[in-house]
Amino acid sequence: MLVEWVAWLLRTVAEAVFPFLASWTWIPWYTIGLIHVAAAVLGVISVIAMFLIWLERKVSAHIQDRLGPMRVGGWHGWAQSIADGIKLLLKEDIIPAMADKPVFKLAPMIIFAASFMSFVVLPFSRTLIVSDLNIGILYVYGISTITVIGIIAAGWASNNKWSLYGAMRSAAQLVSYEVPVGFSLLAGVLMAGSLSTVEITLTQAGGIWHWGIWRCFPFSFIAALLLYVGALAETNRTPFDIPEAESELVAGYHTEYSGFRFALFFLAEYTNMFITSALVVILFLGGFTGPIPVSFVPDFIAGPFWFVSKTLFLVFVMMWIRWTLPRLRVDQLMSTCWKYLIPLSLVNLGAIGLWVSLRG
Amino acid sequence: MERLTFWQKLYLPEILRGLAVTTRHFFANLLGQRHTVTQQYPEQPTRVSPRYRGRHRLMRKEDGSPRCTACMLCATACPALCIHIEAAEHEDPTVEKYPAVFTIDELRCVFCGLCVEACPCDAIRMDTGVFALAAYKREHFLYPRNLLLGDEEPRHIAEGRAPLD
Amino acid sequence: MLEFYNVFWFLIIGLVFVLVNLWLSSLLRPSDPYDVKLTPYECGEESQGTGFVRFNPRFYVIGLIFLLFDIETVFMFPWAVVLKGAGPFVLIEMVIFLAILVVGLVYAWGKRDLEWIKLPTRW
Amino acid sequence: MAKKLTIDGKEILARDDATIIEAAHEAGIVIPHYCYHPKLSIAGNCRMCLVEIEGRPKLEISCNTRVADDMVVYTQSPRVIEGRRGVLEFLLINHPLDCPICDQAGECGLQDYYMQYGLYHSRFLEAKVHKRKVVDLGPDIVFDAERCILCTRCVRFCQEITKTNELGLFYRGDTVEIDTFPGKRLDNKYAGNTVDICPVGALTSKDFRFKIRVWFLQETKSICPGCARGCNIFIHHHDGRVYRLKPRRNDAVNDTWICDAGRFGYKAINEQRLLHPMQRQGEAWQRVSWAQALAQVSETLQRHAGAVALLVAPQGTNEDCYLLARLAREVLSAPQVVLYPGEPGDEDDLLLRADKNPNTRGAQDMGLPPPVSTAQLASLVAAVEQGQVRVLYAIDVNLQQAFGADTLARLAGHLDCLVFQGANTLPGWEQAHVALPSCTYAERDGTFTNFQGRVQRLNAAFRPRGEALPAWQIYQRLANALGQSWDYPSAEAILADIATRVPAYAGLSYAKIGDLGCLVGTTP
Repeated sequence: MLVEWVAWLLRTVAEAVFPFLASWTWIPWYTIGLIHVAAAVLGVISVIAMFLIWLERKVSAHIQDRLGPMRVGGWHGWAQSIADGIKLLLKEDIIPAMADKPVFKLAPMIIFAASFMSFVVLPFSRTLIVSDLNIGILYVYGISTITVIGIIAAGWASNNKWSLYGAMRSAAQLVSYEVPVGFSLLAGVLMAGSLSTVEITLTQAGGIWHWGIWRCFPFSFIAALLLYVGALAETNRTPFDIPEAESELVAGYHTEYSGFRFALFFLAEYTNMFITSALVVILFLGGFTGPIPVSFVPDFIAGPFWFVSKTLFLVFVMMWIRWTLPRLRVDQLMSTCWKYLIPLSLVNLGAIGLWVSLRG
Repeated sequence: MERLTFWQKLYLPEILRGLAVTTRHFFANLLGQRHTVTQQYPEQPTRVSPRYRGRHRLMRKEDGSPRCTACMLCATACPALCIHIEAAEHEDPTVEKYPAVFTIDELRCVFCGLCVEACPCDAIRMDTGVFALAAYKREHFLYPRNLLLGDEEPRHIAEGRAPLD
Repeated sequence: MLEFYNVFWFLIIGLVFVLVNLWLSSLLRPSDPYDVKLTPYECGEESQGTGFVRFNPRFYVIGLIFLLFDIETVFMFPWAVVLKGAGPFVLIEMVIFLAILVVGLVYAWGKRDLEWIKLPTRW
Repeated sequence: MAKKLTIDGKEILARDDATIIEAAHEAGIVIPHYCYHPKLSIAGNCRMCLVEIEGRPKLEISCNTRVADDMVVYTQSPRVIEGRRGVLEFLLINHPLDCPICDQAGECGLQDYYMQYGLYHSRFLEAKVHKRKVVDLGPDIVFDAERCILCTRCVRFCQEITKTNELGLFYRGDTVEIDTFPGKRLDNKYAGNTVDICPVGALTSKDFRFKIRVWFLQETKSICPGCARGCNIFIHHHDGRVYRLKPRRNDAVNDTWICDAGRFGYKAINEQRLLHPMQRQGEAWQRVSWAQALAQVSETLQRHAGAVALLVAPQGTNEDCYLLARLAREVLSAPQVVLYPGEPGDEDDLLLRADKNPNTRGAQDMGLPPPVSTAQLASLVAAVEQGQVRVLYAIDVNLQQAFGADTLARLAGHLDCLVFQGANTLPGWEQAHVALPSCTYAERDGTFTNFQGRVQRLNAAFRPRGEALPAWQIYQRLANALGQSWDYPSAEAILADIATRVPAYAGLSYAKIGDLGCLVGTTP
């Protein structure tokens, strides 16, 4: 029995891998191209993250009747994030004496790599995508959960009370909100009937009235809202920023991190904001498609434009919410998820399922 | 306690109202800086109110000698124990004693102003409006008598030298 | 498979990016560790006791319930892709599947395991 | 016979010849006063101690009214308070308002009673009478005539206690002043007490003036180590530094006085202290740890067993002496122990004793030999020179005074090791090879036995300066370094041991000794 099963497994793997290896001749060229793509994506991520950090500071400042950074780089301190990045690069790297050093060093890498890998499936246009995985949504859902491991590792390895508390809270929060996020993603998948991000987007092509958010109104709208709320929690942002509640936990799981390792956490946080917002855009807001069916510019310009602007708008709303709402208490956070969001998302999923199966 | 209605429990209207408030501020400040209170400090000097408690100074009598009689009431009132006075006999028997040493540790000071309240001679004031004390070493924050009297400017402290006494 | 080959390279390049930057920064940054600097940060106070403190056992309960839901969600992804046009029977199947899950949730709720502070069970 | 009277509704039994103020104070009822002093004659000139006596039309001064049977006295009635207020207003008419620069502020009778009974707005419109300020009355006394309320306590003190009669009242009316008689200065050996008894800031001590405000001072009960009298004192200290000594009332020992020599003895606590164990290497002293120093001393003592002499001044407490005696008897093999009290000093019939050591009697009670004179030290010198003594352990001894500088240098050359132990760098200490710092009487608990046989307590006022240790701890560590396992946790534990071992001290404990001491019999 066992032997048969192992044999089957080996055969399956071999069947999948051999044709791939058989055509190894193209691999070097392809890989070199791929490295260029990856480097470009890294550049995009860095620019996006630095821009978002600057944006957050300006948004928060203006909401709070301040000005925010004004000096570095001249116009409204546009170079502040670059300066901060250079500063963090030059900062001493302090690892607490009692820290679990390998884990401590690994944690920011895990978190950054996870957020970086999610970019593989973000469709900036019909063709401008690294890989249109046929399980794109599931892939993002899975990869983004790896962040939890990084956070727990960071909190555990720091040998600091605040870090550990922050990590535990963060883990509890991330896994809890994973559930409504998952159901809401399912709702989107149900409506589109595919897991590929490009295909999902294409089902919404043809103008704003085709977007997923209207498809099973109001259930699709509720699903979008739940996904967005879950996204806030998944990125540890106010009002769900209990894991790094500075008034009680200093800085939560990254209390002990300094220098470039700290920068990685920061980079990952803002990258994740972009990715989660992008997910909402892909599933419910038409992705790279424009609000009107007629296109005056080629797709490789209009696609990224619409995709990035929609996503940035959602990121802006995240910031807007952060500087409006106070932080939830940890028990409120948990009961909001388990007692309201999860039942609601379940019912909502059922309704969309009914809708889809009845009306096709 | 008043029980919340369903709408109140949902919090959504309140959240939206909160978002409206922040939006109003955001755009008002973005477009016209209408509410912004930021001062660009070194270029735009900060105005301190007349009652602002800044760095201390010691007052003088009409003849130029310190008003302080070394009664140590300021040192007694000081909750941070930052005032150190050593009294000495004055040549003039009608004056009796004077502060031979009067040092304030501006790092320990909590700027509560109790020394000013305690002083029976109006010898110590905190009306200099100086709030940006800076020095390169902790010991340079020990402001001696001549500095508090204004005989000497704290300029050399900024230059990283010890205050002369 | 090609797509996953890309993913693999993204993982490698992500890690390489981090390592290269850390190496770069190690060339530039100062390093002056001493005992006090390396103590756990507790707001400037001297750190007390160990860093491995007790935490709320609720975290485990949350973790357990999450596991159930997460596995169910994974089961539902293929279902979601094919539901369109598969007819109401497929839907009913999943509803039954979900109902079992919901019973579990209701049970945990009733046991007050969703409360942050554990209260006596209702029954 | 005792008189039975009522003060403020409280039934009181008083001595036959007691005054009302005495009876009241005995009963714990405080009557404000300036000129009254329990150890001086009654002057009755400040009028502050007014009380109301039932059946008498006027308020009477309680300091000069004898008690009578069935007398009913009120000390807090509205009339009395009104009367005190009036008296205070009179006293303050010409009093300057210089509390901020007055050293008495904080312990001033005028300030205290003004806050209790005065609190009026001044009705005095005329110019105040100005008198002399900062008058130099004597080597330590400064007088301010304006602040004086003419209670004449100081005058009476010089007449009745020291009988030196330096002070008197001069001029009359509102210009009357206290001054020394022509050609005299207030320089008797007890002059400092006039500052203590002055209820206002008229007499101040040059030594204490302006050093610190009195409200910063903490007070610790102690015993003056200046002579065999063992005057009871308060140590006034702040932040580990002693600022002055004040006499503490003990009618059996010192009434309410101390001599000036004792009063200024506190300087030894602040100055010229030996703070760390030290070793001499050639001419240079090197700071070492206690462990190193004691290792060296114990090693030397062991190496020269049988050729050890202990030269002890009776400055240590009973506890120290007891452990030292045990050390000599049980640990070291038959050392020569010499108790050397130094040269005798002044003596009079008031307080001063010729023996300038606080504990000569206690040291003998604890098992140390009878004291020897300077001349008798010759045999010790001879023993050193003949090589019978190779190690000399000098404790609290002024070596220069004991041997003379030349002999001391010669002795140090003969000796294998000269150990000096003391709180201060006494003259001649630099000839030693090892120096062990012990703490002063202000830094430790313990007991002294004065010449009368009264055991009195010291209390630690603050932590020992530097690395100094109480002498008994040094002996204990030394004994343990030599193989014993002594384990006295505190001086109190040693006294408990003494109480069981020394017959005369049987049953003594710190609680029993209390603040005023306890007489013990003489050990035969």
